[in-house]
Amino acid sequence: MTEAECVECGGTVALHDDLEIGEIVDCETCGAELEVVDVSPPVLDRAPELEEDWGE
Amino acid sequence: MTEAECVECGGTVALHDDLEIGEIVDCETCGAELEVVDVSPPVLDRAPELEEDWGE
Amino acid sequence: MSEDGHPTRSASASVVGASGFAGGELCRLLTGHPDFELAQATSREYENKTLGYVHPNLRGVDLRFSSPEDLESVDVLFASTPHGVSMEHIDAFRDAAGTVVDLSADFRLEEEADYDEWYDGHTAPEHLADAAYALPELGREKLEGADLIASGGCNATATMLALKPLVDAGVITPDDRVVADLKVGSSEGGAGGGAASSHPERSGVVRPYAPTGHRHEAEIQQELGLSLSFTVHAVDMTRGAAATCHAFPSERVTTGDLWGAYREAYDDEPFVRLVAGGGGVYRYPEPKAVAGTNYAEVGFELDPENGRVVAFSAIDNVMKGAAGQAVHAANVALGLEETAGLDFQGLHPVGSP
Amino acid sequence: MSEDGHPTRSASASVVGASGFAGGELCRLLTGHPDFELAQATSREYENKTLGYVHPNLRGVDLRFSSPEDLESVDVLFASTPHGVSMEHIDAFRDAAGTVVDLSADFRLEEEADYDEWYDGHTAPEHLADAAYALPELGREKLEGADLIASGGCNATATMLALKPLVDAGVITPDDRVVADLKVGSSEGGAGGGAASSHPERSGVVRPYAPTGHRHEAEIQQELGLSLSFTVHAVDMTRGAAATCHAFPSERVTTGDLWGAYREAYDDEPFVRLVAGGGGVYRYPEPKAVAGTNYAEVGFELDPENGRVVAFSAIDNVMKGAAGQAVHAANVALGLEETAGLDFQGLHPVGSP
Amino acid sequence: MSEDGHPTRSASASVVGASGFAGGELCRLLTGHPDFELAQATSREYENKTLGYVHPNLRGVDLRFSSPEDLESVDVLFASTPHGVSMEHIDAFRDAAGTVVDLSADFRLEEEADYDEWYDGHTAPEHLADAAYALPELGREKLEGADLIASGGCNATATMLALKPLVDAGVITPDDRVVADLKVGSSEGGAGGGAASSHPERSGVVRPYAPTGHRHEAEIQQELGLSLSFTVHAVDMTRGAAATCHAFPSERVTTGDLWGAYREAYDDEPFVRLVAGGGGVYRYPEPKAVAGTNYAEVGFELDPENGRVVAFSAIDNVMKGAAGQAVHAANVALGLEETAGLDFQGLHPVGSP
Amino acid sequence: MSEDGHPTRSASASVVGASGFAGGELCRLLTGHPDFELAQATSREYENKTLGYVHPNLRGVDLRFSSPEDLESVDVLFASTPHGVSMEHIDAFRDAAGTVVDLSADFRLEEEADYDEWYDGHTAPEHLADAAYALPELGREKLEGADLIASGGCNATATMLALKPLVDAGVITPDDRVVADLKVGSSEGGAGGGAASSHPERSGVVRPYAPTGHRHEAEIQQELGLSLSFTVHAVDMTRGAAATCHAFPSERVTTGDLWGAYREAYDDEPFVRLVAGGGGVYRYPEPKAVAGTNYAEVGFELDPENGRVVAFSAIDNVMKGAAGQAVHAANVALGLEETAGLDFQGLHPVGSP
Ligand SMILES: NC(=O)c1ccc[n+]([C@@H]2O[C@H](COP(=O)([O-])OP(=O)(O)OC[C@H]3O[C@@H](n4cnc5c(N)ncnc54)[C@H](OP(=O)(O)O)[C@@H]3O)[C@@H](O)[C@H]2O)c1
Ligand SMILES: NC(=O)c1ccc[n+]([C@@H]2O[C@H](COP(=O)([O-])OP(=O)(O)OC[C@H]3O[C@@H](n4cnc5c(N)ncnc54)[C@H](OP(=O)(O)O)[C@@H]3O)[C@@H](O)[C@H]2O)c1
Ligand SMILES: NC(=O)c1ccc[n+]([C@@H]2O[C@H](COP(=O)([O-])OP(=O)(O)OC[C@H]3O[C@@H](n4cnc5c(N)ncnc54)[C@H](OP(=O)(O)O)[C@@H]3O)[C@@H](O)[C@H]2O)c1
Ligand SMILES: NC(=O)c1ccc[n+]([C@@H]2O[C@H](COP(=O)([O-])OP(=O)(O)OC[C@H]3O[C@@H](n4cnc5c(N)ncnc54)[C@H](OP(=O)(O)O)[C@@H]3O)[C@@H](O)[C@H]2O)c1
Ligand SMILES: [Zn+2]
Ligand SMILES: [Zn+2]
Repeated sequence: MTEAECVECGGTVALHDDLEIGEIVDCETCGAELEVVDVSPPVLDRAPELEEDWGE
Repeated sequence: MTEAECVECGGTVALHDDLEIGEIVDCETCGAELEVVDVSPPVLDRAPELEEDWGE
Repeated sequence: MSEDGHPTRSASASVVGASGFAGGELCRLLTGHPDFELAQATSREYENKTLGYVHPNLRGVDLRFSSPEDLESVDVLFASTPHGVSMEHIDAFRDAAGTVVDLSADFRLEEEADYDEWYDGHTAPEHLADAAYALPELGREKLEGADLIASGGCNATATMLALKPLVDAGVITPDDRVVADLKVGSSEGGAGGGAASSHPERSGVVRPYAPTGHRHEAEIQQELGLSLSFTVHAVDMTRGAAATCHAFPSERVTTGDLWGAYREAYDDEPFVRLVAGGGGVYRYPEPKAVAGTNYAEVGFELDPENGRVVAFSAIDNVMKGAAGQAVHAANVALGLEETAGLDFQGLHPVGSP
Repeated sequence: MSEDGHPTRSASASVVGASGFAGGELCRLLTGHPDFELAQATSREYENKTLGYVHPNLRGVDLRFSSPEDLESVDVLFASTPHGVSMEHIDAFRDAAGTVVDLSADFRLEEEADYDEWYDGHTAPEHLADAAYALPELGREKLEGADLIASGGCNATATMLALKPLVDAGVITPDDRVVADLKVGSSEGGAGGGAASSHPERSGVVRPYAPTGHRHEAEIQQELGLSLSFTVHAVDMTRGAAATCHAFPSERVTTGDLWGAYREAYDDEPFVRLVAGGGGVYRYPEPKAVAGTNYAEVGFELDPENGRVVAFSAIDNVMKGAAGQAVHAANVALGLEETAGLDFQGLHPVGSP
Repeated sequence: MSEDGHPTRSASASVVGASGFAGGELCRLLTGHPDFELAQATSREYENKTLGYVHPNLRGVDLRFSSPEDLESVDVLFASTPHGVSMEHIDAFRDAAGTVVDLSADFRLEEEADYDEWYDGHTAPEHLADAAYALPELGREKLEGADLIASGGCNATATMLALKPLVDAGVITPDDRVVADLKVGSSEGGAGGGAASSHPERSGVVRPYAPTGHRHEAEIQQELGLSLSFTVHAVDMTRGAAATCHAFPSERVTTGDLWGAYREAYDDEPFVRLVAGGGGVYRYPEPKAVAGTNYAEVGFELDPENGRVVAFSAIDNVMKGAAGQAVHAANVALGLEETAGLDFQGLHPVGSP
Repeated sequence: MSEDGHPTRSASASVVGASGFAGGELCRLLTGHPDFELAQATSREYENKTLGYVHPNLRGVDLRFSSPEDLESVDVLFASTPHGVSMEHIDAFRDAAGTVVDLSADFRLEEEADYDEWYDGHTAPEHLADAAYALPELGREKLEGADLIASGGCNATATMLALKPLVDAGVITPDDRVVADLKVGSSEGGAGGGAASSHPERSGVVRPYAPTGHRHEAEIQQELGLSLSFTVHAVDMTRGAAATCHAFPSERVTTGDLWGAYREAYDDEPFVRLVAGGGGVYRYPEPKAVAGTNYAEVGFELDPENGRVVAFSAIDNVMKGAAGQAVHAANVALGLEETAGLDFQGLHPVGSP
């Protein structure tokens, strides 16, 4: 189990072992969707947001 | 703490000590409102129902 | 087993279908259970996301969804997948766990032929004989030590709890005509949803959604021996199933007889509350009084004018009707305290849970 | 009567009990009615306040509540007061108006003896013979020119609309066992309220509030000749009454027979919509589809396995079950266009009206 | 034009996007409108099905959905399609009808640049200059005889109705800080739905769905000149949008000033009801009091301690916020009676419409 | 204190006002608490009835309501009576118990003068200096060993939890203008009810019930030093209070700054969950996600265009806003495990609890 820092909130994100570049994980603290941009060591970036339209 | 039998469901109703005739208690089992008609030994009877109109 | 009734080590558990409604509830119960440890929770759609991403009440749980393809070896595997999935994967499930508790209809019926009649057949009928029906109020013997458990249907559960005392006491017999009129919440439809279950269309309804021919008739027939006239209505709540059963006994009964029958059936049951008359606001079973809990409220009223007994029951379909019943049965199967992990008493006041 | 079907002058109307739910609805209908003019609206509690003070939808109406002691002379007096009030004041009402339409149960039953059995007796039984039952679908003849009209009970109305075609077609006979299981909204309780009807206690319920022995059985017995097993549940909506009737005809029927019966009964009825199966989200009667309207949705389903016919109906209890039915009957009594003032079609989408 | 204010012949109308929520409401309004005749209602998904298949309140309407590809020639075409569709088909729409009323955002903003900033650009910017903003309370002149009308956004409509009197009276100026906190119903999301709008997930929420950056800010900026801090919450209703605007005027104002401003703005408006204080249950604007109607309730309260004016408004988003506003504007454009077809007053009591 | 953190004997507790909403919740929590034993529950109206008569979720509790006149000696007395009752009986309460936890406003404010300004004065001001404000997130020191504890107001609690991190981090200062717009459920009104809180009138509302001048402003001023513009709306839920706070910091802040402030404030708090953005359905605080629990969800969003921070929080008013906060504070005061008896995690899915 490795870890990385969330770019959104600074929290620690626990990562599973067979991590792949491009994978999306959510931060346990802030829920941000994060993209794995590097694996050794793991680096996370804010994932491109799917602007979900909730209405009107 | 004394007990009496509920006339509605046959369950046991726990009664407090300073019981008075005319007091209303509810049965723990069936919820029936019971009137204390005698105190030594305690005897319970179905309390006259206040027909609550729930509508129309 | 330690002194205080708890086993010396926790049993490990997996939930397959953990992103669904029943699956999320299993995760809640198992993470709060004194004798279980949640090892795995599967979801194909939400793989690698935290449980809290889907179930906001589980934000505090430090676990991510994994793929149902990678099952770890555990003591108990709970499957809460749609009908048909468990029968397909039952061998893998039983390989992974000594005890499998399935919440779908896949192992509820004893006869393969019944799957042909009521469902679309069965692909693993050889397991049917191993399965024990989960509802403990119908009998605990088969559950003790069972390694395949079939959790009952929510509407069947509600209906059977209302009627079983009348059957046991001989007040109604298989030939008697019984109408079961159910009112159920939107979570019965699962997390999937569809046009009819969008908020604007589903709010405020009294909608006959299974006017006749509901599949749960099959398991009621099997378990109680009764052939019912079943009608299910969607009403405006999320959790809850309420059964109103109209029975016409051939022999005259009194309220005392009925109390006798219901107390005989349920006085020792830890999860049944009898509610039949009395005063105040809550006089008969109501689903909101048991929302979030594993309790069933059961009650009745006599209609002497029409020679009718009206039997009521109310449960939370996701709990007593699914995840709670499953955990209850697992407790019995593993010899744990029956009520372990199921102690939530419900809320008052509460709106429309 | 002018060419376009409207009378040359508007009829004047009073509403006694105008601060109540049915009374407010009468005011809404009459102020929007092409052939009526609302002359008076009574309330003891809100005397001198504007109608909009109580009924926010009537803020635009330029009228204040007056005392029920001071009744003006009008063409039609509508009384929407609790049971017992109209029988006490019926002489004053009939003095004040040529036509009296009463929305309570006070003049629904023909026999004084029935009031002894089902209510607390009657203090003006001499008027009973004059009264015509308002529901036009049961027959219009007695209503034409009637000067005392008794508007039906909301639950009785829903139930009778579901069953009448089956009775007329001989599918069910007085000896057949019929269960009527109703689900109703909180406005049935009137504006008064009480502990059980506060928002926290009343929200989200499926609450058996009249498990047996509901008084509306009396008028159903009178009008349809059927003795029903009646059970009423409070569910979470404000307006609406839905009846699910489970009948077991002694003779075998087909879906075609049922369509024949229902079309025969209702094809010419302006306020009945048949809804029985079909596709989409709305396949059977639903109260929210008729909320605010004078329409009834009526439908059915055949359950051949159980020899059962399930008959459904859904109405707005304040409209078809009260104020709408009353205005409809008044239209018939006065020879107006039947549908005048009752043209609102209802809303979609709509939540829980 | 005949004597009674009605034109001698009805105008013909089409609704494109008639299976949607706003489209269904347009069909309801137009079929009940004295001066319109509904010629066509399009849906791709429900082509050839009756309107009643989708909209149960329109079961009585004898019309089937047709394809949006086959547009007949009509007097007025109403388009209630998602953002982006009208700009793509605007030439076809204007070919088919002398007057086009569009309910989407496609023609609300005057400047092409605004579409780049707030939306995804514009593909038919040459029509922007022709378009008149529909909300009559903002000015009727441009609407009279207009042949392209852009119906306002529902949340923008609610907010502007609350604030316009303050702007007009100079109580607030463009530099003043104004917070608009909205609470809206699920029908704003349209018939499409999605995971967040299923009944179990959407019931009972107070959910910040557009915490910042709502697109309606753009049209408010354009129409009122105010730059707002906008936050929208989903709450548990189907119809309704309620705006609470917190403004901090730089100059001290009195309640009398505020009454002056609001009466000045709205005393002659047929569809605005001022509700500000007073007694009884309904003291400030509430969406359920206007559900199903084209009315807006508007009101305010002064908070002298904090130098704050709280301005409220409540509308039905599908009516005043969409279909009602569109018909109102069409009435003005065609020189019809402004209130024609929009006379429904709303219901009381009513639950959660 | 035994090894596992639990005291060797349970503390005894009384609840005065146990038939009310907060009182019923106290009874639920205390009967399920590992370190408390419920000795007494008072009600004048329901004396001698079982707790289950009023609170259906407590049918299993073997205790009857007793008179508040006969207070037994206990370790902790919880008073959940309307404002004014505790100040009148405070001497009797403190005689009966070493620790008194009051849920009303009677001991929340430190200064007698504040009671003159915001309430109707105080009759026992000599106790004010003894009282510790219960909300542990505002500081635990004063609570440890406290013998008079004043549980916070529900709306104040929600608001302060949203804003405290901003105050602590200096993002907002006393001079900054802050708008707090609240949406609350019907249980805030208590079990008493009234015309406006009947189900038909209270359902489906977005009703400004305290547009300005809410009394909770006083305790927020005292605890946070902020003077807020406060507006409270009733919305359609039974449990829940959601605060949306609009703040305009004078200095520019980033999302990172905000995360820093909120994590600093709450990372070690057992009952605060940070929810600010992310994906899925539940992205910001929602009351239904915490219904029945002692948790607060807290979050925020930055609005750089308007120089605004929107801070959100959501609690269950009966729990974190009343009974849960009170038990939490009592746990701290008695040196128990802070989270004891407060482990319910909440439900998903859940409708409108
Ligand atoms: N809801 C109730 O009230 C209730 C009551 C009694 C019994 N049940 C039974 O419990 C089961 C679950 O019901 P529910 O309401 O929780 O349904 P649900 O919300 O739709 O959840 C179904 C779950 O199964 C997973 N799943 C679907 N297809 C799968 C497949 N082929 N392989 C692996 N996982 C799959 C889904 O997740 P992914 O797609 O992310 O993998 C999801 O987590 C059903 O059999 C239902 O009949 C439900
Ligand atoms: N609600 C329904 O769904 C429904 C359906 C069918 C039939 N009904 C029948 O319609 C009638 C009214 O029902 P509701 O629901 O509208 O009740 P409600 O809301 O309680 O209104 C009753 C009205 O009667 C007035 N009133 C009460 N006692 C009176 C008296 N002694 N003299 C004069 N006025 C009196 C009250 O106003 P003041 O106290 O201000 O004078 C109030 O306006 C009842 O008979 C009911 O059975 C109701
Ligand atoms: N709902 C509101 O409260 C509200 C308020 C103000 C403004 N509006 C605006 O009104 C418009 C409609 O909103 P709504 O809520 O009614 O949405 P909706 O329920 O989703 O309906 C959209 C309609 O457009 C049709 N449609 C979609 N794409 C189309 C295409 N490419 N060509 C032709 N028809 C198409 C759909 O039917 P088929 O797929 O069957 O063709 C459907 O009938 C939107 O622009 C919305 O912003 C809505
Ligand atoms: N509800 C909330 O969300 C909430 C949140 C925070 C704080 N609070 C505070 O908690 C307190 C209780 O609120 P609630 O909502 O639970 O109110 P409630 O439901 O009205 O309950 C009040 C209780 O107090 C009892 N009571 C009333 N007057 C009394 C008296 N003179 N002497 C003894 N007992 C009396 C009542 O029972 P009997 O009449 O049967 O004796 C009842 O049990 C209030 O101070 C409220 O401000 C409530
Ligand atoms: Zn993060
Ligand atoms: Zn009993």
